Amino acid sequence: MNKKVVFEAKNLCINAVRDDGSELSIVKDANFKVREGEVVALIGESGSGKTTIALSSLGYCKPGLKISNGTTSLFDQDLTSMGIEELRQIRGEKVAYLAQSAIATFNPALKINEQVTESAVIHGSKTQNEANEFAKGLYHSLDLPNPEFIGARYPHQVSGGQLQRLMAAMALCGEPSLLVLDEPTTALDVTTQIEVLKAFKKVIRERGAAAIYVTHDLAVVAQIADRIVVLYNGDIQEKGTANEVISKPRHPYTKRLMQAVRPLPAAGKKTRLNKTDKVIEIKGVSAGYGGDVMSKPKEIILKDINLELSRGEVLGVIGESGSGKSTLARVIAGLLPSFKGEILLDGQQLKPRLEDRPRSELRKIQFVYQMADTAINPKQTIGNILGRPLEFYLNMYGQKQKNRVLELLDMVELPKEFFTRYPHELSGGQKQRINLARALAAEPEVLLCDEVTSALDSIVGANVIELLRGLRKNLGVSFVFISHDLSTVSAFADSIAVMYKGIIAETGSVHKVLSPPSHPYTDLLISSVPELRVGWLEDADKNIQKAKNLLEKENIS
Amino acid sequence: MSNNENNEDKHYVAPFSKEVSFDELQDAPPSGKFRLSITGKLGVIVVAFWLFIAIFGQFLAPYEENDLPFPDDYSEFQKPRPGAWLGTDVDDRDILSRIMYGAGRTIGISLAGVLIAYVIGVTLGIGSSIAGSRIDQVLTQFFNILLAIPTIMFGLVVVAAVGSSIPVLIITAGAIFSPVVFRLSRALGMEIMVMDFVEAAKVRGEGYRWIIFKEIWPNAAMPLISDFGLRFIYVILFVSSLSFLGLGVQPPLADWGSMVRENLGALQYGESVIPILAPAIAIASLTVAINLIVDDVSAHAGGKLSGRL
Amino acid sequence: MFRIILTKIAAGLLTTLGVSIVIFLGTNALPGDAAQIRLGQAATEDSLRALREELGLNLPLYQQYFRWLFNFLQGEFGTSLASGNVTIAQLISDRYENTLIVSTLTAMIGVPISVGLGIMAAMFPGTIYDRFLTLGSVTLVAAPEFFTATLMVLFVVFFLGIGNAVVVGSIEDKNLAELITHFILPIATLCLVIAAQLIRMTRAAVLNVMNSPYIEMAILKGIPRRRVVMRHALLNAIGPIVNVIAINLAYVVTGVIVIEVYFGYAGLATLIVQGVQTRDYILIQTLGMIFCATYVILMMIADLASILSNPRLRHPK
Amino acid sequence: MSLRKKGPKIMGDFEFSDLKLHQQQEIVNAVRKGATRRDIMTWMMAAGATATTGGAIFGSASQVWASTPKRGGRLVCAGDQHGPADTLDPILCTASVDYWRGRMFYGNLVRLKADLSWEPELAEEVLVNSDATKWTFKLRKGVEFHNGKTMNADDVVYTLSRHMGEDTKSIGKSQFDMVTSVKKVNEYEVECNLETPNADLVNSLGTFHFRVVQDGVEDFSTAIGTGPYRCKEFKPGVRTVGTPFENCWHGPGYLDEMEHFGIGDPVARLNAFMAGDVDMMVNLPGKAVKEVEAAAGKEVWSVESGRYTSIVCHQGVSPSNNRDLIRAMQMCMDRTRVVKGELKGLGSVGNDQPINKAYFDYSPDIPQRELDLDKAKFHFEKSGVGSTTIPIIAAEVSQAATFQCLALQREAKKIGMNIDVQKVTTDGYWGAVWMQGSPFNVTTWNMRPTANIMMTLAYKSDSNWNETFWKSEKFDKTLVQVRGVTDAAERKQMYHDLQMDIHENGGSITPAHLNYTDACASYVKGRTMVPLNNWGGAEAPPYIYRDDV
Repeated sequence: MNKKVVFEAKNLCINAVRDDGSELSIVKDANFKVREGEVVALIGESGSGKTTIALSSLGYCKPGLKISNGTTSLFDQDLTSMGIEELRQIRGEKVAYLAQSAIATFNPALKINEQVTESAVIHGSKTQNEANEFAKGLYHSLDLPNPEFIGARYPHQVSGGQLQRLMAAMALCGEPSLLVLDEPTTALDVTTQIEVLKAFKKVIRERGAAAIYVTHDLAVVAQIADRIVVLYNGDIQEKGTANEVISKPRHPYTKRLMQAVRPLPAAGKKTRLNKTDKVIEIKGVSAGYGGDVMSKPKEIILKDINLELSRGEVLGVIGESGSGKSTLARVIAGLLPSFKGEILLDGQQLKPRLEDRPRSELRKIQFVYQMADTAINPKQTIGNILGRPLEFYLNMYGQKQKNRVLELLDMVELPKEFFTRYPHELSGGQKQRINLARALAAEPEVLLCDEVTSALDSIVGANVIELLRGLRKNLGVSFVFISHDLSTVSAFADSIAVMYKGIIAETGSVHKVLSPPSHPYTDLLISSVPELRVGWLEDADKNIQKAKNLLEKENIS
Repeated sequence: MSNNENNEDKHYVAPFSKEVSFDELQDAPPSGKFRLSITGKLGVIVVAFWLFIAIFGQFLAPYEENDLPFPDDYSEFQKPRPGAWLGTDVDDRDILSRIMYGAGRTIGISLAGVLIAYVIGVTLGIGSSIAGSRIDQVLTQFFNILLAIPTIMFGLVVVAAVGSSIPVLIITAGAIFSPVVFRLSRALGMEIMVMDFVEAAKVRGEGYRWIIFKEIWPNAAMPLISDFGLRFIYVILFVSSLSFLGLGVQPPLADWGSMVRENLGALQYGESVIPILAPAIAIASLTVAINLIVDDVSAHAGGKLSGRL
Repeated sequence: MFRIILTKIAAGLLTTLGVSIVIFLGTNALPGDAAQIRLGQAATEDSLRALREELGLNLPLYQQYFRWLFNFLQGEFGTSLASGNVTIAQLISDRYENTLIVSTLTAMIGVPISVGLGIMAAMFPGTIYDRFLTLGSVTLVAAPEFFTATLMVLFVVFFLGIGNAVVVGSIEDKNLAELITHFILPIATLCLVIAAQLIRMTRAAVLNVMNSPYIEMAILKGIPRRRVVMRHALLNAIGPIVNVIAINLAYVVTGVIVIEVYFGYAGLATLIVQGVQTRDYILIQTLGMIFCATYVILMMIADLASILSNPRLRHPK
Repeated sequence: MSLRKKGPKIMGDFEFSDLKLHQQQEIVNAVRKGATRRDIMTWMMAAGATATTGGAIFGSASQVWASTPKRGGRLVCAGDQHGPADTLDPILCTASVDYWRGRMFYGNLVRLKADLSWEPELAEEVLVNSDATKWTFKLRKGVEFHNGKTMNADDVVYTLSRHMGEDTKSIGKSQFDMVTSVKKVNEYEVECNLETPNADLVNSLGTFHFRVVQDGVEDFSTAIGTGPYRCKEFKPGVRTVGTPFENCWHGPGYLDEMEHFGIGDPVARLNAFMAGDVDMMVNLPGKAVKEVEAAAGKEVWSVESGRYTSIVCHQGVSPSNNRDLIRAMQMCMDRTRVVKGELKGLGSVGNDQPINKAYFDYSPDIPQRELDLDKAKFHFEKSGVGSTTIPIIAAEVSQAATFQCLALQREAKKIGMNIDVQKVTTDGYWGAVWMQGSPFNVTTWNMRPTANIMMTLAYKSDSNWNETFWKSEKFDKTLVQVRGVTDAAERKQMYHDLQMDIHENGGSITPAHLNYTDACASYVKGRTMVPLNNWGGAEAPPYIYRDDV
C-alpha cells in the first residue's frame, strides 16, 4: 500500500479525430495507478481502449488520437504537458514498450543488438559496451539460445518466440521503471506462449519493475498480474486484485468475459454418427510447394496423410503453425494439388487440381478463411457477396436470390439491413459470419474451417462456435475444423487429428485422443493450455517439461 | 470524479444496469470514405474548368485559332487589351482564342494517349498477374525491353518514320507509356491476387472474367486512377518535347506545348510577357491541379506517424 | 545471395538481348535501306546492288542481325550513313565527354540534394516546408524542359550575369572555372528536372516506411527524430529510392535531347536526333543499344543495391 | 566575246582588307587627318574599285574603313543545323555551316562579289571562246596548300572532274553537266570543253561546291586547301576550329582562331549571341531584329537577296492547274503581312516570279501584283472551284513558309475560298512531299549566281527541280537562247519576257523575297555582302577580323 506510485492516470479521456474534424470518444474518464513492482493488467476486447490507455503511459497517442482531458503522470511528472524532447528522454529510459508482434516491431534492416541497446546508449544511461554486456545478461535470463551471438543476427534470422523475448530484452535494456506489454504473447503458438510468458514473469520479478500488461486473455492475466483493470468501450468496468476479480467477478461484463474463457480440453457431447457414410476419404496424400505441377515438389509439407470424415461429423485438426494443418485444407480444396495419394468425395475420386473439378464438386466443399477482413472483397456489398454463390452454383437470380440471402443472414444471426452494406461497415465477428454465410450459400456438404475463431475476441469467438454448433445440427454439414486451440476444438469436434511436422501424429475420437496415454505432442499441447487460476504457470511447467523431453526422444527414434 | 488514495486501491465496480448487453463493439470506423481536402477541391474545380474549355472552348473563343484580332497592326506580342484579352502571340494572333482551341487538342491527345496506354497496360498487366508464370514471364520480359528504350528516342524514330499527325502522336504516346502502366497494374494485380477473397473466388470455381472484373478491378481502380493523373501529365510533357524538336502537333494548329514553344523565344524582347507565359501557365495550372487531386487520392494513407516524432 | 545477383545479371543480359532484337527489327522496318540512304540521289540499280552486297543487306534478316550483333559486341559499330566516311565510334568519341560530364555532375549534385530534400519533406510532413517542396516539385514536374531551361537562362545569365547561355568549345581547352561557367546551366536545369521526380518519390518512399510498426517502436524507444529517419526509415527505403535514382540517371544520359539542343553542346542524345533526321540507321541502332544498355546496367545496379541493403536477401536464414 | 579579267590580288567587295598594305595605311592616315568621304572615294576609284560600290558603302561606313584589320583574337560563330552529316568535302556541302567552313579552308578558281560579278582568285586569268563552249583557266603560280604542296593543274583537273560522271555525288553537278571534258593543258593551265554553251559557268565555279582540293584526296576528315585558315579540329556536329595558315598566298587569316559550331534551336542561338557567348549567329528571326538593334555592341548583318519562299501550284494536276484559281490565290496573298509582320521588313515583296532586284537581269517593268479581293473573287468564281477544300501542304522550310499559307488562307476565307493548311514536319519534307504530286505545297529557293541558273533550275521543263511541272516550249527556248546573247538591250528584253511569262503563266505564288539576316557583335569587321547565303554568302573568312584586339 505504501509503495511508490509509478504511473497514474487521472480522469483520462482520449478522443479520435475523424477526417471531417468530428471527435469520437475512445477512452472515457479512466483512473488507475501502477505502483512499484506491481503488474497491472488492462483487460478488454478489441475497441475497449486498452492499448490506447497503455500507450498514454509513454505520453504517446496513435496518429488520429488525442488526449482531450485528464492527465497521465509518471513519478508525479505530468506526461500530458511535456514537449516532444522531454518525452523522448522518458521513453525507453523510464518506461518501455513491448508490442504485440515482435516481427513487425523489429526493424528488418538493423541487427538485433543495435536495436536492443540503442535506447540505453542514446539516453546516455550506458555506454555501448556496457549496454552490450547488459543485453547479453538479459539474453541469458530470457533463456535465449546462444546469448553471446544472438545479438549479431538480423531479426529474420531468429524464430518468432525468440524475437518476442528479444523484444523484452529491448525494453529492459534501459532498465525502465515501467514496462508496458501490449498482448505480447497473443501471436504465439500455445507451447511458445508458455515459455515466453514464463520468461517475462521471471525478468519482471527479477528487475522489480512495474508493468502494465494489456491482453484480452484472462487465463494469461491470471498467471502474471497483481491487479486487473477491466475495460469495455473505453470505460473501466471493474478493477481490483487479480485474485478478487478472477475468483469473484462482480460486474456483469467481467462475468461474461469469464464465461467465454475456453473450457479445458475435454471430450464434448457425443453425437451419433453413421460411420459408414463417408463424405471425404483422404488416402495417402502427400503435397508440398515448389517444382512443377504434379511432379514431386521441392519442399514437402504433407506426408502420407490418411483421414476420413463421415457425414455430419466434425473433424478437428490441431497443430502448431507450420505443422501443415492449413496445407491440408488447401489440398482438400484443390488449391494445392497433391502429388501423391487420392481424395474421395462421396466415394468419387476428386481431381487434385481445382481447375479440373466440376462445379458440382466444388459446390460440395466450401472453404472458410481465417481472416474475414481479407476473405471478403471490400468493394462488394454483402448482398453481392452472398448472392454470388447462389447464382454461380444454384442459378438463383433476382428476388429469389435476394430472399435466400436474407435467409442466410438470418441463419448467421445478422440483421437484414446488412444486405446493402459494405464489409468495412461491419465488426470483425460480423464479417466472420458473412464469411460463413457465403460458404453456406453454396449448400455444401463439407465446410473447411481454417482457424475461423482465432482472429476473434474470446466472447465473439465463443459466439461463432455456438453458431457453428447450431448450423451443424440444423444443416447436417460436415466440418473439417482447423485450429491451434485445443480447447475450442475439443469443445466442438467429434474426432481430432493432431498434426505434427506434416504428419498425423494421432487421430481418433476426442475422448480417445485426449485421454492418456497419448502421443507426447498431444500431451504437450494439452498441458500448455493455460488454466484460469493464479499459480497455474508454475504448476504446468513440470508437465510441459516432461512432455517436451518425451517429444524429443520420439523425434530421435 | 475524485479518487483519493484509499479509494484507488479498493476493488472498484462501475455502475451498471442489467439491460446493457455488452455486445461486440463495431470496428473502428474506416479511415473514411475518400474525401477531398481543400487543395483537392481546388484541383477538381480547375480540372473541371479546363475540361469544359476543352470541349466547348472552340465554340466560345472570340476568334478562330489563326485569326488576327488587329489585321492592320503588324506588331506581335501586344499587351492585353480589348479585343485580345491575353494579348497577341508571335504571329499576331489572339492568345486567348488559341489557348481555348489548344485546350481541346492538348487535353484530347493526352487523354487519348493515356487511355491507350491504360487499355494495353492494364489489360496485359492484370492479365499477366493471373495468367500464370509462363505467360507472365514472357510479358514481363517483353515490357522490360520496351521500358529500356528511352521514351523520347522511341517517339522520335516513330514520328520520323511515319510523319507527325495527331493520331500518330496519340498512338506513340500510348505505346510509350504502356510498359509503365503494365508494370504498375501487374504489381497491383499480383498484390490483390494473393488476397484471400480472390482465392475464395477461385475455390468457388470462378472464371478469369469474374476474377478480373469483379474481384481485382474494383480494388485496383483507385491506385490506377491516381497514376492515370500523373501519366496524363507525362504525355503532355512528351508531346511538348516533340514539339520542341519540330515533331509534335504542327503549327498553326494550337496546342499548349507548341504554343509555349513558339512564343518562348520572345521572353527577352516581347512587348508583354503575358501572352508569352499564358500557355505555360495553362499547362502548369492543369498539371498542378491534377497533382493536387492525385495527392489526395494517393495520400489517403501515409505520413501520419512522422507527426508523432 | 550470389544466386540472386547472378539471376539479376542474367535477366539484365536477356533484356539487353531482347532490346537488340527490338532495335534491329525496328530500324529495319523504317522506310528505305542503308544502301539507298548512303547513295542518295546518285543511286543506280547496279551501285545499289553492289553496296547492299558490301553491307550484307542481301542476307536473310536473321543473318544480318547476328552479323550486326557480333560486330557490335566487338565494338565495330560501322560507318555513319549520313556522313559516308566518319565512323560511328568517332562520332561517339567526339561527344561522350560532354554527356559524361553533364550526367556525372548532375548525378553528383542533383541526386544528393534532391534525395536530401525528399527526406526532409518526409521528416516534417504537412509543415509549410513540406508543402512548399511538394508544390514546387509538382510545378517542376509539369514544366516542359525547354521552359525551365529558358527561365534558367534568363535568370542566371541575363539577370544574375553569370554563366554561359551555351556550352562553347571542347572540354580539354577549359580550366575549371570555364568548365563551371559553361556547364552550370545545363547541369542546373537538369538537376531541377530530375529533382522534381526524385523529391516526390523519395518523400513517398520514406513516408511509406515511416508508417511501419518498427518506426512507432523507435519513437516509443525515445530515439531522436534524426536517427529514426536516417537509420531506421532510410535503410528500409533504400530499395525504392535507388530505383528512382537509377531511372533518373538513365534519363540524364539518354533523355536529355532538349537540354543538349538548348544549350548547344553536342552529346549522345542529340546525336540520335540527328541520326533520325538523316535516316542514319546504323547510328540509331548503335546509340539505341548504348542507351538501352545504360538503362539496363543502371537498373541492375539499383537492383543489386536494394538486394545488398536488404538483410533478408543478404543473410538468408 | 572575251570575258578576260585580270586582278593583281583577290579583291573584297567593299572591304578595306582588299587593298594593298600601303594603300590601307594611306587611307587610315588620310582619315586620321580628316579626309572627307569624297576624298576617299576618289582615291579608291584610282586604286581600282568601282564608283558604284564605293558610293553605296563608303558613306555609312567611313569609320569602319578608317580602321586597319587587326590580327589576333578568337571568333566563335554559331551556325544552325549541324550533325554527323557535316562535311569538309566541297562537293557534298549542303548547309550554310559547310559553306562557311569551305571558305575558311579552301579557295575557288574565281570569287563572286556583292553584285554577283566575279573576279579571279586561284585562276589568274579566265578565257572563254566566242560561243562559250570552251573555258580556259590560267592558274595562279606559287599557291601553297596547307600541307606545303604547290597547287597546279592536276589539282584543278581533279577538283573539277569530281563533278562529272553518272555516279558523281556532287551537289553542284547540274551546273557542270554540260562539261564534257576537263583537260590539263600544262602545269598551270586547265581547259574545259562544253557540250552546250554556258556563259555562266565561271559564276558557278565561284560557288560553294567548286572549292579547289588537292589531287587525289579522298579522305576529308581534315581539309587540305589553299584557304587562309588550316583545319585544327573538325568534329562533325560538334565543332570546327581553324588557325591561320601562314603561307596562304593572299596572307593568313586575321584571327588567331576561328571556332564554328551549330546551335539548332533559334531561341538558344539568340540567347547565346545576346549573352556574348558567341560572336556571330546565323538566321536572326525577324522578330528579334529590334532587340539586337537595341542592344549595345550587337549588329544585324542583313544582306538583300533573291532568296524566296513560295507556294507551288502543280501544273499537271487539278485543281492546281486551274489558271483562274491560281490568279485568285495570287490576289488573295497578303504580301504586306508576310514582309512586315513576319519578316519585319527584312525582305521584299515578291511578284510571283523568282527574280528580284538582287539579280543583274531583274526586270523592273513587271507590274507588282497586289492584294485585291474583288478581282480575286472574280477569278475565283470563274474557276468554278466553289467550296471545295484546297489543301496546301506546308512545312517550315524557311522563315515565312508556313506564315505565307496562313496569310493567304485568312484573305481567301473572305471570298469564300476554303484553304486547308496541312502542316507537316520539316524533316523529310523534301523527299516525301515536295514534287511528289500534291497540288499545292510550299517551297523555298536560295539565290543563284545568275537569273538564268535560277530560272533553269526551277522552271525549265526538263529540269529535275521543275517543281511546278510547268511546260512551256517558248520559255525553254528563250532561256537557252539568252545565254548566248551579247547585246545588252536584247538581253534585257528577253529576260523581261522570261520573268513576265512566269509572272503571268507560271505556277508560283511568291509573296516575298527574304534577306539573309544574321547578327554579329559590332567588333566583328570585314563582313562581306554576297547575297548567295548567310553571313554574306559565306565569303567573309579571308577578311573577317576583330576590331577590339
